Formats: sequence, C-alpha cells, structure tokens
Amino acid sequence: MKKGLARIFLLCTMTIVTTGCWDYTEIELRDLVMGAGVDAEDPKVIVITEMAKSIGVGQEAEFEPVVLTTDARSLTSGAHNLANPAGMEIFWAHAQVFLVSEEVARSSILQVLEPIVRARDLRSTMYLLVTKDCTVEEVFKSKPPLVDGVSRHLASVIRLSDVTTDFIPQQVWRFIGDLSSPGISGTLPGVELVHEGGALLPVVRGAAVFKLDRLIGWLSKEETQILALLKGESEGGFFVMDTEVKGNTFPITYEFRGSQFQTKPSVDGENLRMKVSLSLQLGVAGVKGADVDFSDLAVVNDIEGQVSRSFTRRIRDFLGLIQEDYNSDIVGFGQLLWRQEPAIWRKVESDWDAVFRDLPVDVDVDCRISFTGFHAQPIKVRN
Amino acid sequence: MFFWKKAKGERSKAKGLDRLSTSLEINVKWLKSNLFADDDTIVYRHFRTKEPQARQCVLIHADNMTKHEFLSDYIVRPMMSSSLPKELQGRRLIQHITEQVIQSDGVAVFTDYNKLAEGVVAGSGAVLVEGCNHGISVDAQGWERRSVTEPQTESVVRGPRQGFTEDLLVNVSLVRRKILNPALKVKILDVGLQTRTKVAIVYVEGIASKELVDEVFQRIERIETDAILESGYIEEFIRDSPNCPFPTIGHTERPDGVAGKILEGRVAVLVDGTPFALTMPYLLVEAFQANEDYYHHWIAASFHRTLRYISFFLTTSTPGLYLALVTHHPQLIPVNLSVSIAAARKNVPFPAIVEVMVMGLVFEILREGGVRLPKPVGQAISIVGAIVLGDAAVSASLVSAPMIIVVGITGVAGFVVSKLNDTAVLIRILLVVTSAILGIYGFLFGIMGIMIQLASMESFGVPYLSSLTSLTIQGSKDTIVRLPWWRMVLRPRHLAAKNRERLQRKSRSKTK
Amino acid sequence: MINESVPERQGAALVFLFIIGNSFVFGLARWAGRDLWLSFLVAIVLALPLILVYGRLDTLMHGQSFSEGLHRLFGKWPSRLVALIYSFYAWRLGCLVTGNITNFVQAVSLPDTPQVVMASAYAILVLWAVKEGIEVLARFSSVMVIFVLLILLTALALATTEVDLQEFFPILYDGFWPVFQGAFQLLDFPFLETVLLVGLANALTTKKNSAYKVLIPGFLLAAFFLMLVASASVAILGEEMYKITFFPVFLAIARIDIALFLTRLEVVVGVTFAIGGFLKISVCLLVASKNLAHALGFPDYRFLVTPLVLSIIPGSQWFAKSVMEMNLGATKIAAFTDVMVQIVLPMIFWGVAEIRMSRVRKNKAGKPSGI
Amino acid sequence: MLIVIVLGYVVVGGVELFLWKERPWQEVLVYLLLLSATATFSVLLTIDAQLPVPEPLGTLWNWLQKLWQ
Repeated sequence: MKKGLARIFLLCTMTIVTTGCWDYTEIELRDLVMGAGVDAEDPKVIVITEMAKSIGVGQEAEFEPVVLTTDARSLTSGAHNLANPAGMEIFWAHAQVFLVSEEVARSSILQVLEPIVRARDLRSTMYLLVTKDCTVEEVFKSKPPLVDGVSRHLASVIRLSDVTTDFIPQQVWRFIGDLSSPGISGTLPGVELVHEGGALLPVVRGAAVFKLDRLIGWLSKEETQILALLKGESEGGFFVMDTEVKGNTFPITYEFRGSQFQTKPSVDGENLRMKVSLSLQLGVAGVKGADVDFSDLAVVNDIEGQVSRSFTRRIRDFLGLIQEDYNSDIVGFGQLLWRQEPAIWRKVESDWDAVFRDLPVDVDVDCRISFTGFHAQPIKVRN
Repeated sequence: MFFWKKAKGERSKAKGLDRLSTSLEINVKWLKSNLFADDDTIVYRHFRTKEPQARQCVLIHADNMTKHEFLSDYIVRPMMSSSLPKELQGRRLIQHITEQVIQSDGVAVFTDYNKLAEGVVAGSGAVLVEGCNHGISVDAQGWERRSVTEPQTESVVRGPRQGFTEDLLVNVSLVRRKILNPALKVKILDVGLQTRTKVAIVYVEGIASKELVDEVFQRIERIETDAILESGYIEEFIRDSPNCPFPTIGHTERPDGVAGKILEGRVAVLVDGTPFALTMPYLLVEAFQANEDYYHHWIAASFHRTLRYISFFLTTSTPGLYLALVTHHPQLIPVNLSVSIAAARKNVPFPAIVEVMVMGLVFEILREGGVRLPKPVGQAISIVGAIVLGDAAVSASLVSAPMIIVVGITGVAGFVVSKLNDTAVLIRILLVVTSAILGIYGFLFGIMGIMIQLASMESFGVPYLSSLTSLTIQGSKDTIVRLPWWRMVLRPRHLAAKNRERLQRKSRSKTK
Repeated sequence: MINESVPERQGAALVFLFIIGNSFVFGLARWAGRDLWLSFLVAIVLALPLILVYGRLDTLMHGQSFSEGLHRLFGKWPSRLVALIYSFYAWRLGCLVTGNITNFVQAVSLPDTPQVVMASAYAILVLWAVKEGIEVLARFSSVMVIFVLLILLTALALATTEVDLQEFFPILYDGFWPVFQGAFQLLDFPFLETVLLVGLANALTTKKNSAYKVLIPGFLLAAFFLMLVASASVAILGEEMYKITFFPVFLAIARIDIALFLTRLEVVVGVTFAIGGFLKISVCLLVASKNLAHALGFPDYRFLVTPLVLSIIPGSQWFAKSVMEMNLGATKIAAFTDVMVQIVLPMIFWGVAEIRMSRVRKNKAGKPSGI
Repeated sequence: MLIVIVLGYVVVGGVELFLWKERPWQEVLVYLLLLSATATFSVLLTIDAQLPVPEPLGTLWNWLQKLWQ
C-alpha cells in the first residue's frame, strides 16, 4: 500500500515538476521553410526564404509558396529577422535546397556554410546550389511549370540526377567534406534562369568550381558530364556526337549505360603520373538520317573507336581546364594519392597546387556499345 | 487440505452447537422459529413409516434446489414402504436407515441444527425421525443449469466449442475430461461468510510447485468477506500489485485454456456461480497469447502474436507519438506529411493536446456505450459515432482529419489485445501527457516508467516479465513467437522448476 | 529483497547497456579519426585483462556484497574509506551522464526546455528504479537491450548505402600516437567504467553464476558494437565531420534517406541514448548509495537513495555546464581519479584478496595434517 | 525560485518520512542531513550557475609539479 502511495506521489511530483510545455508549438503556427538562399549586398547579406503558405481548409488544402526577403549582418541574424514579417515561428528543418548567389560564393562560401552546420534545425542533407547570372531572389520569384514552389521544383530536379549528367548534386555535408579533406576541391551545381514559353524557368546545369572556399569559375554542361564520369557519379544521360560511318557523318545520340572508372597514381623515380582509365558502356538511342547497320561488327568497332577518341580528347581538354586555368583539383587526384600512396602524398602535400598543375595524366578510354534499342538495323523506307 | 477444516471447525464452535432434540416436534418447531424463520421456500414433508412400528418422519428441503422425483423416489417411497425395527434407537436406527432404506449415495449423518440448515440451503434433503437425535442429509441437488456452450468472450475458429458454465462441478468435470490423470488435484474450499461460495483449486501434482499451491491456498484462506459472487472478487483479494492496472491473474472461460495453463505448472481457481476461471501466476506474455495459437500452424500463430504486440504498441502509443511529433518534432515528419498536417489543422480551434484528449475520450465513451447495449442498438451507436460524428467534426473543422485517423488506429488496434484493453487506455493517457510535456523524450520516459513498473512486478513469486527477459531461445519460445510443439522441450522455468521436461526424447525432432 | 540475484544473461544485458549507455553518441576515439577502429581493438585488448580482474574480484567475494568483501579484506575503517571513494566516483559519474543527456537533448531537439526539467524527469525515474533494486534494473535492461540492438542495427543497416569504405584510408597516416590516444580515451570512457559493477558483486555473481559470464560477453558485445557504430559514422561522415561535430552518430544516422520515406531516423539515436543513459545513471546511483551506506555503517541502502538521486539534478549542472565542457572530457582531477579508481585500487584489492584467499586455503589444507 | 526549491525538498523529505514505518534514528538523521546538503547544493547552484568544481587533487598536483621544478 505504501509502495503504491509512493508511486502515486512520484507521478504527482513528475507532473508538478514538469508542468509547462516549453517546446510545445502547434504545427500550424510554424512557418515551414521549403528553401532558402543568400544574396550579397556588401557589407550586408540578403536572406531569402520560400515558405509554404496553406490556403483552403481541410481536404481542399493547397500550398502556395511565399517568398520573404530580409537583409542583415549575417545569415543567422537574417534568419531570425524573418520571424517578424512571417508572423510565425520560422521552422527550418524542412528546407530542402539552399541557394547561394555567385557573388557570395566568390567572396567566400564558408561564411554561409558555417552557420548552416552549426544550426540545430538546418539539415545538412540540404542541397546546395549556386545561382549563375541571376540573384537568388530572382530564382525564387520565378514560376516553375509543374510544381508549386521553386524549392520543390529544384529538389525534384536534383533527384533526377540518376538519369541526367547535366549537373552533380551536392549536399551540404558532402561539400563540406570536400572542402575539409586534403587533396580535393569542391564543386556545386549551378542554377540559371532560362526563358521558355514566355516564362522564366530555373534550370539546374553546369558546375561551379571552387578553390578553397571561393568560387573561381564555371563548368559547362558538357564539362560537367566529364567531371561526373571522372568522379564515378555518372549513372545516366545522353549525348549527341557527330559520327562518321562509311564516309558519311551523322549525328548519333548515345546513352550512358554504365561506366567503370579507375585512377591509378604511378611513381617513376621522382616523376608522378596519373593513369585514368575509363570504360564506358553506351547505348544507341537514335540515329538521324543515316543507314547504320549495328549488326555489322566492323561498323560498331569503328564507331566505338571514334567515341573513345572523342572522349579521350574531351577528358584531356577538361583536365587542361582544371589543371591550368582553374588549378583546382575537383576530381580529387590528391585525395586518391593520399589514400593509396600516403608516402608520396606526404612529400607533395605542401605544394600540391604546383604539382597538380603539371601533373601528367594518361587517359585511356574504352567504349563499348552494348545496346542499340530494339533495332539492330535502321527502319527501311521503301516505295 | 486441513486448513479449511480447521477454519470451519472454529466457525461452528464460535456459534455454539445446537444439538438436535429427540422430539421431532421440537426439532421442527425450533427450525421454523429459528434457523428457517420467515423462509417460505423450505418444505417440510411429514410422513410415516410402514406399520406396525410406524414412526413420524419429516423430510426438509429447499424448494427448487432439489430434484423432487429423486426425493420422492429414493427417500420418501422406500422409507414409507419399510418398517423400522422397534428395538433400534438413536444412532443405530439412523445407521439402519442409511444402510438399508435410503437408496442414494450422497448420505451424511448430522447431529446439530446448523449442519442441517447448511445442507438444506445447499440443496440436500434432510430426514429427521421421531425419537432420534440424529438426522440424515441426502444429496439431492437439482436446479436449473445452463448447458455447456461456446463462450462468447473467447470464440475460436478452430478449437473446442466448450465453455465453462456457472456450475462448479460441471466446470471441474470439463477440466478433468481434458486431463485424464489422477495427478490432477481438485481441492474445494468455502469462501464468503455469507455466500459460502464453493471455490475449487485445480492443479497438476508434480508439475505445479508445492510452494505455489500452498501460496494460493493461504491467500484464499485469508479472504474473509461477505460475498464471493464472481471470480473477480477472489482475483482482487489475492492478486499481487493490486494497484497496478496490469492483470496479475488471468481469467478464461475455456476448459482447454485452463488445461493448458495447469499443465505448464500453473494453478487454476474455479468459482461456483461464474464461468470465469482464474489462472495464476499470470505473466505479461499471456495477455498476448490466445489458445487458438496452439491449434494453428506455428508460423501463422507467431505472425498473429507479432501482430498483437504491434497492435498493443499502436493502441497505447499512437496518440502520444502523434502529439510528440506534431507539436515538438515536426522535423521528424516527412516534408509533405507535415505540410498536409499543418493544412488540416489550420482552422481547428483546439490545441493538439486537447484534440487528442477529447477524441480519445469520445472514443472511449462510444465504446463503453456500445459494450452493454443490445446488439442492434450497439451497431447504431457505432455508426452514429464513427461516421456521423467523425465526418461532421472534420467538415466543421472541429477536429483535424489526421486526428480521426489516429483515433481510428488506436481504437481498432485496441480490440486486438482485448485482455489489456483497460490497461491500454490508462497507458495511452499517461503517454499523451508525458509526450505533451517533453515530446518524444517524454514519451520515452513514460515507456521507461511502465517498463520499470512491469519489471518490478511479480505474480505469485514469478517475475511478471519472466519469459520476455530470459534472452535464451528455449526461454522465449512461447513469447513473441510460438515455436512448434516439437521444439518446446521444457516447461517454463519459473513455473515448473523441478519437473521441466514436457517432451519425451523420441519426439524431439519432427516426425518424418 | 535482501538476496538479490540476477541471471547471467540479464546481467550481461545490464553490462552491455551500461557500457553503451551514454557513450555511443559521442565521437569516441576522436583523436584517432579514421583509424579509430584500431583504437578500439587496442582498447579492447588493454581492457580485457582489467575486466578479468574485475570478474576475479567478483568471484573472490562471491556470496558477499562488495562492502562485506572490502570489510573482510581491509578491516573496518579502510574499507569505509574505499567505499566512500567509490561512492563519490559513482555519484560523479551519474551526474556526468545526466549532464550529457540533458545537454544532448537540449542541443538536439528540445532547445527551450530547461535542462533542470530533463534532469528532474530522469531523477524521478532513477529514484524509482534504484529503490526497486538491481533485479528490476537487470530485467529492465534485458527487455530494453533487444530494442536498442534492433533499433540501432536496423539504422546501421539502412545507413550502409551511405557508407564509403575509402574513408578509412590511408591507414595510420598520422602514426600510432593518435591511435593510442584514442584507445586511452576509450579505456577511461566507457570501457573501464565497468569497475562500478564490481560494487554489485553479490547480485551479479551467485553460486550458479560466474562473474566472467556476466562481464566478458557484455563487455565484448558492447565494445564491438561501439566499434561498429563509430566506424560506420566515420565511413558515413568522413573523418573531418566526425572530428568536428559533437554528436557524430546522430549526424550519421540523420543522413539516411531512403525513397524520401525512411528518413529522419536520428530520433532513434536519441531514444537509445535516453534508454542507455537511464540505465547507466541508475547503476551509478545504486552503487553510490550502496557504498555510502557501507561507509556510514548502515546495512540497508534504500533510505539513502532519495537525497543522492535528487543531488544529481544540481550535480549534472555543476559538472557539465555546457556541451563544450562536457566534450572536453577529462580534466586533471577526473583523469587522476579515474586511473586510481579504475586501475590502481582494483589491482590492490585483487592482490590482497588473492593473498588472503591463498592463506585461507593453506590453512584449510594444513588443518587435517595438523590434527 | 529558491523558495520553490526548498519547499520541494521539504515536501519530498516529509512524504518519505511519513511513508517510513520504523527506522532507527541514525538513519533518519543521516537522511535529513543528506537531504539538507542536497538542498543547499541546489540553492547554491541556483544562486550561482557557474559554481566552480573544487579540484583538491588538481591543486595538489600543481603543488607537486612546482616542488619538482
């Protein structure tokens, strides 16, 4: 009996001690941030958020994106300033994308990332993007055609990365990992505004190249494709290449069906070399105005050779770009060296920039056409 | 055992012995004016034995408690047609009557009024003979009995269709027919100062531990109350942790259930006047077992068990978890879901906690309203409650639609584990309160508190969680899963400590 | 309730949860970075002999409580002094763990709830559990251990999509020193905190139970499990993130995102943390009150529980004033006491106990020939 | 706040003492002493949240180091 009394007493104390619900907030009183971004206006930053505003009641409820903008000394204070115009508690944990304007990225992206990592309620799985030739505010104010809200649109575009190689998605944590580990530089996908059908649409393509924490240049869509291949992140996508078959040149559309990629550092005395070997499985998605018989092995071998040569050239160009023009190791040769040959890395670590600039790279591409759709031969049109 | 004999002896001593007189007239008058005063259902049948030595006799019995034909055929007729030798008197006369006249097996001789009265109210016929200070009581119980039918609370798809009735001896016979073994012991006690209810303690000697049986005896012995009208009375008197809503004594309406339990080393208590037998000790896992589990394929049975555990979790936790997630941790809800919950709650005037509490309460009211109503009306209530109220509440935006789903899940899952239904309601309220205070951590504190309580409980010396905490395969063979019978080699460790093997060696592997 | 005893497996579950307790969310062996799995192996190898000593101590005292054993070994006053030291150590550890949890919860999910509230909620539960005794704690942990294992293993299995084994290379780039640093940290926290369980000797070791069967499986399982969790976190987060965040496991699990549905599983970490931490605090306070009761010369410990448990509410604030301080780990005094309590004192007990026991045995053997 | 804390401890102590049937006076005394010590501790910490943790061994250590040098 006394035991029972003691327990009841315990329960009572529990309720008395814990009366008050400090973190209790109704969900409809929270303003759900779907995406956010930062524009620069020296010395201040402009924080832009896209919030979900619900309209309609009960079963007919829908969502309308609302864009709020404020300027402040720092990202964090800006985020807090927003509560006033929003009139509700700002709730950040559902933010899916974070946009950084080119200007901010060029001065230093770390000033933006630092508070994100530190903040309790911002998730480090957010996708990071850099706007190209436009401000973040303009991107958020554009109207995507199918989805309500730019953030949702961007998030769903990014999830397409399995089937496209126009860009390489980056989440906050991965980007920070690239920034902080030795021998690799980061890239972020870019967002551009494109006129289409009389409306401005946000399009994700290309990549922003970083050196340390500063943006130093851009990669085009095609160059991004090569980067994706070299980072082993290419899983799909198409490209068109003029191919010569039996003396005639046709544009043929190829499809990436898989790739194996290997980079091997090799040391020959004092000389460090990198050997990049790439084997590609391609499919043929379309042949325009040509009569190509893919059941003819000679033709196929010829085409494979052409594609290999073309890729070798593109990779060389790409490596030239990042080694000499940007001098930023976005492929991660240094990291590879560090992981596989720590002894050599220890020697070159201190002046990796210089070593990287002159690093000789052997490129070896091997293409196989493994799939030609359901047709081996083109459709014959007869009279 | 001798406990109750002693107790009874003391009781009658306390009242004083009122010995029978030799005069029949005095006896009858005494009875009519004292013990059976103001009782018009007592029948006094006066008759005389055959000439020449005719003696005045009386047969006393309670109307409708006895079989009339039996009394007239086997007592009155033989006595009227026999002549009693004159020389026999007193005790020897009675002996003559019991041995040579009355043709019935349940015969006892008494010498005092109290014994007579006890017998008569329990359905015996008492015979008194002129000039003799002894009486004979003859078992002639016969009253209306319900026939053995399928129990309503525990109906099965596969399994015996027998259920206990309100008659103790019928119930005992039902159990005995399951276990045709002299080791099955049945001890009968009288409990209840006014009702003198017969209570049978049933166990299998050699399997049930001696200490357990003694403990049950002693606890029942200790009951001194007016009435035992249902086994629930006994349950409350003898259970462990009486203030905890988790049951520590099981009840069942099924003889096969009782047989199964006592064969694992438990003790069953059957109470006259109710079809619900008690089994003890009762462990938490038993609430999730159904006797049908043992008749189905073991994989199917295990699946159903798992479902029961999940349902119990759902019915206790859904409102609390919902509240914790929605009000404290929306970051844990997927984006689209949280957006739609926010939209659904937009015009609801009440805070989520009030919504949860009120809806939970309304559901319990509907359930309670439906339980004891006649079936057709009960259905009407559930239709009105579920469809009309729910739908109207949502469209009037008094309640958000997700809340209706939460209440629905809670309610439906609650029916799956019906044995813990009342417990589940209390746990649910506790978890809702703690979740409202500290979110998911509050929820967890609630769960941990319940776990501490469960871990500290015992039922008749057996830890309440015992088979869940064993962490061995043989120990947990009959918990969340039910292993096939040919793998259940040992009886539960805590119940049958001495005699553990229940499966003989040759049947330990599956028969080919 | 005087003769408390715990079946072996339940005891092992208790040891497992005690070691996992509050430790797994922190960046264990932070210094070793990507080589932390080596740190773990080194720490396990170093800890095993000591755990065996603890087990041996339990066995030598078997049937007796820790305090009785001490009494027999050292006499009245020294044993009381030692009991006081252990009581203080256990109490301090309990406060630290409480501080860990309250800080974690505030940092991670309930920013506006005062820490005192969390600490009080814990204190109430712990009060209840400790008053119920070791048996109840063991039963509690043997149920909870299933959930903890199930939950964390599922989370880890789901996280395998995020794992990048390249993160473990290059091995030993920074040499052995960080590995040893990590290993020593692991020894201090959480491996050798098991020394407290010696204080429950009579409950964990009975005539049927061997202390080794309780301590060794519990310890090994917990150590390998911690190794698994920490290594997985490194492989998911990368070395740098593992080093710079306070709660790397939390972040690692937060990364799980399967089909947009199985995401946000980090709450799971909080749940297991809260359960393990609760068990650890309870054991600490149980040991603290038992030893204090002995130090003050009382046979029963239960009346001491309430003030001791209530004192962890302010104590948790006192010892761990912020997340940073908590992560800083051992200050000077802590390191010194830890070494004393975890290594030096048990070794002394062991030596003395062995000598005494062999004397007793000799006497027994000598008697028949003498008569 | 302080009053609430002290009151809380008084209530807890009162209820516990009420629930005990018979205890030797030594135990009651020790209980009361410890409880009041805890209450004082709480009060001290409420007044000054930055209450320093004493390090007797730390000072001893420093002193030894000085002596060594």
